Amino acid sequence: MYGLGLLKGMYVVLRNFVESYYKPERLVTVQYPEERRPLPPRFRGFPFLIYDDDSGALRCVACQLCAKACPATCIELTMAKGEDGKPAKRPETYTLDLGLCMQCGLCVEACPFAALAMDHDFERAVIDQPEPLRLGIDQLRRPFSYLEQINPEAANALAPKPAKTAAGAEERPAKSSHGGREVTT
Amino acid sequence: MDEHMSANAPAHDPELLDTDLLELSIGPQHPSTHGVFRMVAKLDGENIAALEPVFGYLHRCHEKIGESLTYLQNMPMTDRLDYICGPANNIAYAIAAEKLAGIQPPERAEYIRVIMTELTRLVNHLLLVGFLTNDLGAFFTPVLYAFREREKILDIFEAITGGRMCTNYARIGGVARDFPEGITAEIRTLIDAFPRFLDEFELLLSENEILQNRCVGTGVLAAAAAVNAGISGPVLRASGVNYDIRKADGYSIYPRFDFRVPVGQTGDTYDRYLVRICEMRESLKILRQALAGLPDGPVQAKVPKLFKPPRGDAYGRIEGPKGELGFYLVSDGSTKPFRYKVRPPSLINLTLLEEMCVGHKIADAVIILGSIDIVLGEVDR
Amino acid sequence: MSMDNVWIAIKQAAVGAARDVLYPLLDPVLPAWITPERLMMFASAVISVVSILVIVPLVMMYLTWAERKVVGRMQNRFGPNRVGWFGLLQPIADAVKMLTKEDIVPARGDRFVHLMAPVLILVPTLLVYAVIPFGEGMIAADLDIGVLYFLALSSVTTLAVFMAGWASRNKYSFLGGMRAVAQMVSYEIPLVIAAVVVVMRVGSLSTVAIVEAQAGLFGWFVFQPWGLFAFLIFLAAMTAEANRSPFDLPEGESELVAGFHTEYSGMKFGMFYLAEYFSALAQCFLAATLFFGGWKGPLLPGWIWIFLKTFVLVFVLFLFRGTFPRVRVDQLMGFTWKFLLPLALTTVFVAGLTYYLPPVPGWIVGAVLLTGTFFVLMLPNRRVTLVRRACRLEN
Amino acid sequence: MNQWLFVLLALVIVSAAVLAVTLRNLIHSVLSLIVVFLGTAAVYVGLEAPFIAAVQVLIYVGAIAILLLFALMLVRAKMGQPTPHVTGSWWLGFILASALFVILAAAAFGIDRPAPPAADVPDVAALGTDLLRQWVMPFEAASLLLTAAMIGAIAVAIELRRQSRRSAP
Repeated sequence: MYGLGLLKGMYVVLRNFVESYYKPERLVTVQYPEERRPLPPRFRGFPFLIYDDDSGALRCVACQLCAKACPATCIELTMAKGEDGKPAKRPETYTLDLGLCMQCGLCVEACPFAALAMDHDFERAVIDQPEPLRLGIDQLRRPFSYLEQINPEAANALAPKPAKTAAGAEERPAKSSHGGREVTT
Repeated sequence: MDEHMSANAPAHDPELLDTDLLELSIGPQHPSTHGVFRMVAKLDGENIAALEPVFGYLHRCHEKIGESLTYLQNMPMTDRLDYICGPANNIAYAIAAEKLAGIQPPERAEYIRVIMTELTRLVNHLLLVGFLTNDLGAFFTPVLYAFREREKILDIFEAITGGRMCTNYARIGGVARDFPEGITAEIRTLIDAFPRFLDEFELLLSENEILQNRCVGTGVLAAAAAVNAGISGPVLRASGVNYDIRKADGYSIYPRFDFRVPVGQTGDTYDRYLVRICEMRESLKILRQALAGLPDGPVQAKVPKLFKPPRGDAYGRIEGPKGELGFYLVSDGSTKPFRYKVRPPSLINLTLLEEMCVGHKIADAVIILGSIDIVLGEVDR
Repeated sequence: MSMDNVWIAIKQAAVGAARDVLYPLLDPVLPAWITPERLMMFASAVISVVSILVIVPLVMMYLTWAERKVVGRMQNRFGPNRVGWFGLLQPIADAVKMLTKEDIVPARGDRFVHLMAPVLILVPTLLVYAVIPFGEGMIAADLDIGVLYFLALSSVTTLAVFMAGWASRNKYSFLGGMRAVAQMVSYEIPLVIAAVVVVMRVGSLSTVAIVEAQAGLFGWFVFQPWGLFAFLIFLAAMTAEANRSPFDLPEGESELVAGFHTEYSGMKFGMFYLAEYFSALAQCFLAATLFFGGWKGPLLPGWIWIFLKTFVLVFVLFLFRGTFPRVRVDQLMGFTWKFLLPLALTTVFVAGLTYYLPPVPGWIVGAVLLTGTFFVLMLPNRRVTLVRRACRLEN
Repeated sequence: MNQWLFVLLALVIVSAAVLAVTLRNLIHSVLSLIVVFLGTAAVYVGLEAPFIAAVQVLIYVGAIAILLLFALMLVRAKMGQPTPHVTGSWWLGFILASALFVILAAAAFGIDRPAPPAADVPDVAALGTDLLRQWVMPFEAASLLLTAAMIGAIAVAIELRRQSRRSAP
């Protein structure tokens, strides 16, 4: 009949109108600044450098693997010089260009020393941009406890390395396949 | 005297009364061209006499960049092709690379890939049907109902892969990470609730007289013309051709699932709408079976870190939500592909836009374009 | 002094005050020909006009707010709730935005006609409220050609839409303007005939007489068969006349960007926006007066009844906007010339016929005749046999 | 209706009429013609004949003005650009117009009898009954004429459409 389909349409919209007042699953809008949806642990913000809570030392050994793995070449880092002139296994400068980074997470997968993880802060909008978009070491470093809080599953995968003992390598969870890319995050 | 109104022109001289064609350029900034896409239409009154699609505004040298990145670094780039179906692009690229190197992903990874592709199909069809009715003029109501469901699926994607649309989830030889705990339960609740939503959606739209008046008989695409133009996907099936790559190739583990392929009768816009609604129901069937049969085990085959496929080329394709999405990779033995070509379904489905639109009105051209379902990221690459 | 004519009492008090207080005060200044009677008449006219010009824009402003809230809820979202409590200050925010936006006139456009179009569209839609009876005796000008006055003025807006479309010298607005004129001209006829049906039964064009003729609850004309069909035709023609969905062709966003008011910005665009809502509200008022018995209704005072009825009709307009896709131009024309017009003519015939039959059989005969024509008329229009196409599933 | 109101309205109407004739932009001349129609409607209101005023607005401004605009659309005249000011045979037109003016002026001033007292203005109902009782024959003749005209228009349109359909691919 000619008008029936239109009436059905109106019935559906009316039902939605009425139900949106008492059925929670109809009204799904989250009032963003006041209410917030909990971010899933695997959410990929920008990467950050992990440092052990107690020793405060960065886990990064400046091996440049993450810089090579990044499709958008947004990571630059230089190795620090020790007191006796020999290269020390610490980054002296580590800059991440936020303008280029597309938050794909390949750097985290490429890092064998589990020194990188994906952050959860996405509210980077500022009215005036004092700090340039290139983050240095001090803006990138986060404690390991922060990682456990935002992404527990990745945290236990990147278990903190015990002191440099011979058995150091074994404490890490046995890799499922030798040399294969360890699924870390 | 005005030179047109020459005194001796006979009263009914047709030349005198025919109007010249009004050339109207629809786009690139236009609310209903689904991205930066331009249609130069020559109008005779309201009817379209000629229509020339103009695109290329979103060209980003995707394939040239692909030649300077390693196979793994290309993976996040494929998200940006058809930015609505992120996972499907990743998986298609992974399949092509595996065919090149002859790698067989483990069982669990195959099941996860099927689940992710079918969820992407739901996301894409929801978005399409919503925006098709929005082009028809239904002021955002169907779009917002469809988006309410789509958000649930995107939340699942975010929990699994970390990104809602740019997922970067597949890897050569499997998938990047295993499912987090509890996600299969979430997917199951989504699948159980989905048919009720689809019934309500069909109740709102399928028998709507105005929608039928507007869609039935507009933009008819004959089966022969579609096959000749290489059109694939729901647009082809709506014209009555029963060709679905999941059935034709039987790639990955699709032969294990029993599902049916909806095929339209006349190939007009209403058929394309109906085929997509039925495809959503079929995807639900596949998802239910895939979830039931999800085995345990590793999610990634052994692939060397410096992935160097042997010399040679390979063409891998999947039945993407928009049609046959194919990747052609030529390897010269190095870690970077020598040639990286994408076969985008949107671009090829766009070739017959003029034949479908000529003779109709502008309002029809807009919904015909909407029913073909193009995404400019994929068309321009 | 029941709640019913509280406003009339206030007005009489004000007019009395004008005579007793104002006249002796201004006597030395006033010229000779202004006698107290003339001053009173002038004062009562001013009060009526000012009350309409205050209440109607206020109702209109919160109509826009209500529309966004209601259509929002229909789409499972909140609607404006940021500006003020529950978004109540949203209309004010919109008004300020409209006022502060830059007012652009297209370079090669026709500056004068571009300026005159919004004026010509707003003035008639406001003048129209003089004829609407807001309550018992609460009518600005009880003309004995009330309905005709309403229809005459609402036909002037068609001209303004054309001027807007042409003066912007932009292909989209020109097409939108032409579509709007064709639509409004062809939908005016069923609108007039639907009003004529009621006028014919009442025997007078005056809106007050029409409301008086709808005594009692079942006295409303909408309970008569011809009244119901006349109302449905009036509703369809009203949505088309106000360019609202599903006939919002002139500003078909998906094709013509914004139709005839593409090139308008700032307060001129605001005027078009106001005019659209004013005319929709006015036509809902008229529909309430013609078919739902104006201020007649049990218990509540009259003027509350008419506002209630109008807001129910306005809610129906919101529902139309939330549900229906847009009709194409030729279907729009086909619908009015092949369906609405013949149906309207048969309704006039049936209304005339049942005038001479006693009430009950008249009602039955009317109902049978009209539903019969409704189905018969639908046959040629069902070019699309109702498609129950489910696509066949193959493996 | 007091004098000075009528004089004001007359001035408005005459000036609008002159503008309608002399304006070079066709659209502007149609708009000033509309001002003439509205002016006459105002005069009717002044003469306490609201029905005629409403009908004047409904018919002239609501329909005939739009008809004129449509006609302008169909004719291939360039609406935007100014058209030539005066056509070749303007003097013929001028003579006829002034002759008509003289006759009318003579007739108007010739009457020395005072204007007949304003008859009681028939209200709308009386107007309706007169139209369909005393003057039913002219009413039917007019409606017959209108239907004939409409059928003629449709015939022309169909014939043209068949032609354009045959010529177009």
